[in-house]
Amino acid sequence: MSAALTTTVLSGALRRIIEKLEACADELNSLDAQLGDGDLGVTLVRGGRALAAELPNLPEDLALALQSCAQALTKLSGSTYGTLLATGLMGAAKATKGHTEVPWTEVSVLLGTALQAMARRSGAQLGDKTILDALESARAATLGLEDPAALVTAADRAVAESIERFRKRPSRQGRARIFGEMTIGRDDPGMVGFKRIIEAIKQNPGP
Amino acid sequence: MSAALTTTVLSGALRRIIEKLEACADELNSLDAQLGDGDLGVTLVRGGRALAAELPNLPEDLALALQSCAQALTKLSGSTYGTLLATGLMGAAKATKGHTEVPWTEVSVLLGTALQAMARRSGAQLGDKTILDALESARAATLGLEDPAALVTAADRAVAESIERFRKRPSRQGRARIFGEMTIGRDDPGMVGFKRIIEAIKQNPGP
Amino acid sequence: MKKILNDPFAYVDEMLEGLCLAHRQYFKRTGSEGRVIVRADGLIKGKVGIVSGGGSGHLPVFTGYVGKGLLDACAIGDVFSSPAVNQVADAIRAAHSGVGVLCLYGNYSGDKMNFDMAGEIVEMEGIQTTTVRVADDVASAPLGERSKRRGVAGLVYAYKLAGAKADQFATIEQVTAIAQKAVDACRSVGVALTPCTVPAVGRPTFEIGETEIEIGMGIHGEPGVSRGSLKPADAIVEEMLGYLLADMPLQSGDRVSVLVNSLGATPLEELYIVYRYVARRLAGLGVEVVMPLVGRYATSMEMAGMSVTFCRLDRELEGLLKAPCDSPFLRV
Amino acid sequence: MKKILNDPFAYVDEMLEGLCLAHRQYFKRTGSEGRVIVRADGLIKGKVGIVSGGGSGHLPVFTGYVGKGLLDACAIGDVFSSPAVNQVADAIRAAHSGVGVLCLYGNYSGDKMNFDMAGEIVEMEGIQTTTVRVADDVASAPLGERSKRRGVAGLVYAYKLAGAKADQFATIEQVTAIAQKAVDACRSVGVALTPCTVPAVGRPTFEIGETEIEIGMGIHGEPGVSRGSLKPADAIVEEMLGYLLADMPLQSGDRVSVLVNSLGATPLEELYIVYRYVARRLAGLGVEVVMPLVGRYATSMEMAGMSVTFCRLDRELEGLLKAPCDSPFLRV
Ligand SMILES: Nc1ncnc2c1ncn2[C@@H]1O[C@H](COP(=O)(O)OP(=O)(O)O)[C@@H](O)[C@H]1O
Ligand SMILES: Nc1ncnc2c1ncn2[C@@H]1O[C@H](COP(=O)(O)OP(=O)(O)O)[C@@H](O)[C@H]1O
Ligand SMILES: [Mg+2]
Ligand SMILES: [Mg+2]
Ligand SMILES: [Mg+2]
Ligand SMILES: [Mg+2]
Repeated sequence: MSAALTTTVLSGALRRIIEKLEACADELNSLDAQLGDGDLGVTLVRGGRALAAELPNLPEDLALALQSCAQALTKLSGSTYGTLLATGLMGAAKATKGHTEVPWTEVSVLLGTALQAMARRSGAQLGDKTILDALESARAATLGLEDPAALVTAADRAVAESIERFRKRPSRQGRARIFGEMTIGRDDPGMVGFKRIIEAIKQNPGP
Repeated sequence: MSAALTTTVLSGALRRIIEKLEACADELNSLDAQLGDGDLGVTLVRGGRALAAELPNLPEDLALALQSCAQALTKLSGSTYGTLLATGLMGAAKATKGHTEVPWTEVSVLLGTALQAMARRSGAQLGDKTILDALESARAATLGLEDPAALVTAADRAVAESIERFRKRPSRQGRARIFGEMTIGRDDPGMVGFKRIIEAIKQNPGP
Repeated sequence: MKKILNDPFAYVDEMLEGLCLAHRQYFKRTGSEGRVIVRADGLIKGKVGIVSGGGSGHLPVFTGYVGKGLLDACAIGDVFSSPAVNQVADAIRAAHSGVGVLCLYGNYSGDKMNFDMAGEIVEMEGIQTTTVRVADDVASAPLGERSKRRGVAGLVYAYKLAGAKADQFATIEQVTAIAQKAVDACRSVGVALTPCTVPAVGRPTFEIGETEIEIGMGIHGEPGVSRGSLKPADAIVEEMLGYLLADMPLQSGDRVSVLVNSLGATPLEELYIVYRYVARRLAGLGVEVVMPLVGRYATSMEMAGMSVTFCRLDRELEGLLKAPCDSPFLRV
Repeated sequence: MKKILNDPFAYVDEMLEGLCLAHRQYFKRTGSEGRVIVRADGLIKGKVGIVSGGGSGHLPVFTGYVGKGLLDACAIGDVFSSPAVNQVADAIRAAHSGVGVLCLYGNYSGDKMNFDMAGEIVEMEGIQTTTVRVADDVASAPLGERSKRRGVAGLVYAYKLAGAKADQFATIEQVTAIAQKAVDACRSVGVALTPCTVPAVGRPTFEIGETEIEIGMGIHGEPGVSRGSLKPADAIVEEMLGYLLADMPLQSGDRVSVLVNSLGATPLEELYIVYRYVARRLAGLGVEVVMPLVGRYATSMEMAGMSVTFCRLDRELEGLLKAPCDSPFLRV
């Protein structure tokens, strides 16, 4: 495994994520159907395909690579999740400007940067039971970790715990919010989607 | 009983018909609901009330009296039955122009005149299973009769037979036509309505 | 019956009250029972009057087309029920500026009787009337019995074309001839997906399965030409076009106006999907579409379904179609 | 799902194809995915551009109001779903004649995110944008949190008033200020009787009993302020007026425009019954109604229900409301 996050590592991870998302589409659609409009799986599959088209041409400059990925997602029909991911990638791109790699120890900070951009864009707060909460738990769990495998394992475990914790709480953002108390006991589809993304990297490491 | 049909006789008969129609409204509504739009009872009650308002002022000239009745019915919202009755009354009015009475023996001819006007107006033919067929059977049965009581009895019996006969046949006019073969076995509401009108005169004779 | 209304028997009168309040500059209520709508801007001396009428529940048909270059007056019946003879007579009187009145309405037996009777009444008052009945629904009788066909959305073209002719101060014979020519040029066919409910009746006008549709069903629920299961829009429209084109073949170079009309509940989105297919098919035949209309022009309250109308144009009709008119529901 | 459509996933694109074929003189399709509609008559040099956008399924909102004196471009999303960032950016570019673009859209979080992001993208290209979000639905948040309210039929007034201001070649600051003033002057409340079905989903957006209604329900089925049983029209409207007047009290001498809007299936007849009551009540308060609108202006496909919007006018807004505009669905 690479000594730092580079465009090559990113490409490899994306390839696995894209594959995984195709496999999880139905699950995520039905989760979203219970608390939303049932399109999260479709959204992520379409997002994956848009990214796949970019992969062969990703620039070595990591910032530019992240920006290409963000831009690919902005072409998708307007799902909240797609825009949030694009926003996070764009935030990360700005933070890595001019760098061709990011040390593993800095990945947590990068997640925090993405999180901040996404929170600013969406107006959502931590605790609202959205992808932001999953991201925050991953950020906190990976703080300072040096080993990429440990990093992914920690993120995966933290996100799982976070999903568990938020299951008992109501959704406060997006379409799920309108279901109010009915959302208690159900998992936020966006958090589960984020878990699947991490699993894709974890289950099949390498570039 | 009067020696001929006069405005006084007409008034008395109408009074009894109006009363009877109020009593039969539900029956006629439900018959019409099966093969039409369910408003025949309402139509006849409204028609009755419009006629009742005219009764005190009916001119002695029988033709003018019949015309007043016809005009009262044209004020009703557009039910087919109301327009047909108005047309028949108008036809009868024209035929009695200048007369203050019509001998009982001529009543059958008057029915024929009304029938012709109604057939011309509606484009319906005998055999289509409408009020026209009831009227025709009454006309035929009363041909040449001198005694008003016998006349009404004959008409009543003939209309009953006609309803029976047409029950086995399909409706070929009006809203009922669209039900096609489904109308076989059911009575035409307009024929039944005409029967009730005759019954009102028969059950409670006199002016 | 999930409707926003008060007393079902006040439905029509309350509706007319609101209609006239909302469109003061267009409509004025008159007639002995308030069941006649006339143009608010008054009669035009020397112009042939055009009167229509029919049952309520079909807005914008019939009343909605009272306006400049269209109708002068309209008699309104209860829901799906003819206007009373007296009201028709009042409408004719209100539209008469001295040069006669064309009675232009849908071919339904109740309406025919009441218009005929009203015509006889006003004739005695010295008002000359002519009659043209719109009979555009190809599903309601075979071509050989065209005069038995029902009038549906083709009414809109008849109003528009006759109205434009009358606006040219044509004679009553000329206006009547154009109205008849318009009727002869129109063909419609509809498809129903769900019934509607007449307020005073309270139950649906007909029954139809969850996945059934009926092609050719009438606007009051009269039976159509084929009941089948719901299929893709393009297949439905192709079947409908089949009926229309068999009845009035179109050739390369022909010019037609097309009306894709919702029966009520069917949304604009679906109408545009339908229009897209119709436009492609006509383009394929080399037929030029002139002034297409897509929307709710002749409805059955909340019935789901739609109809397609072709109006074949020669130079005269096309000129009249493009002439100005002004009503709340049709403006050129 | 009883709908006339082909592939549910082609619904929006087929609809747009038909829309542009039917209204060639008004609409042109553009944008990298064909999800942007611009005025067919081209940009007006020196005029501030006005762009809107949002999910499909609400025709005539949003796209239908592209036209003279209204919108210059519109980005279209899937049914009930935001347009993509790229499409919004394309719409802004298409509406930019050099003096900036106002983004005027409904207050939904997905739309906000995508418009904000698109604004950042075009800013890098040197296009100045401003933003006004329409937030007129009084049932969606209390008065104290007005900025959280959803945008519903008030969009129509915002488009009309800002569009008229832009037509006067006002600056972007002036046009933006009028748009905000329009939003501040509008209050809406709706009532839903039945749900609708998103084609790609295939089941109704919500459930509601056979005799139940929900006052304040959102156009995508968001919960309202009171669910109760169906009652007479006047009682429903009285409750709705209660919410509107509590939020924006009206006094004798005030002038308002009123929009009685069908959510789709509810027919014109019922809207006029509703308008009749609204007009009477406002007359009773001494409030003058200016240019009332009754019809389908902001829908949720085949949802049954309706909404009432008040737009309180001062002299400036009334002048702008009466200024000419021209689109297939709104013409003054
Ligand atoms: N306003 C918001 N702020 C942050 N996250 C949100 C917001 N709305 C939705 N999400 C996240 O997005 C997920 C749903 O994504 P998606 O299906 O794309 O939304 P939609 O179909 O409603 O546009 C939710 O599960 C949640 O995690
Ligand atoms: N075209 C017609 N010609 C002759 N009689 C008719 C015709 N249509 C209907 N009827 C008669 O009228 C009766 C129905 O009357 P009514 O309920 O007033 O009709 P509608 O409600 O359809 O206007 C029928 O039972 C039939 O006897
Ligand atoms: Mg979703
Ligand atoms: Mg979505
Ligand atoms: Mg009847
Ligand atoms: Mg009737």
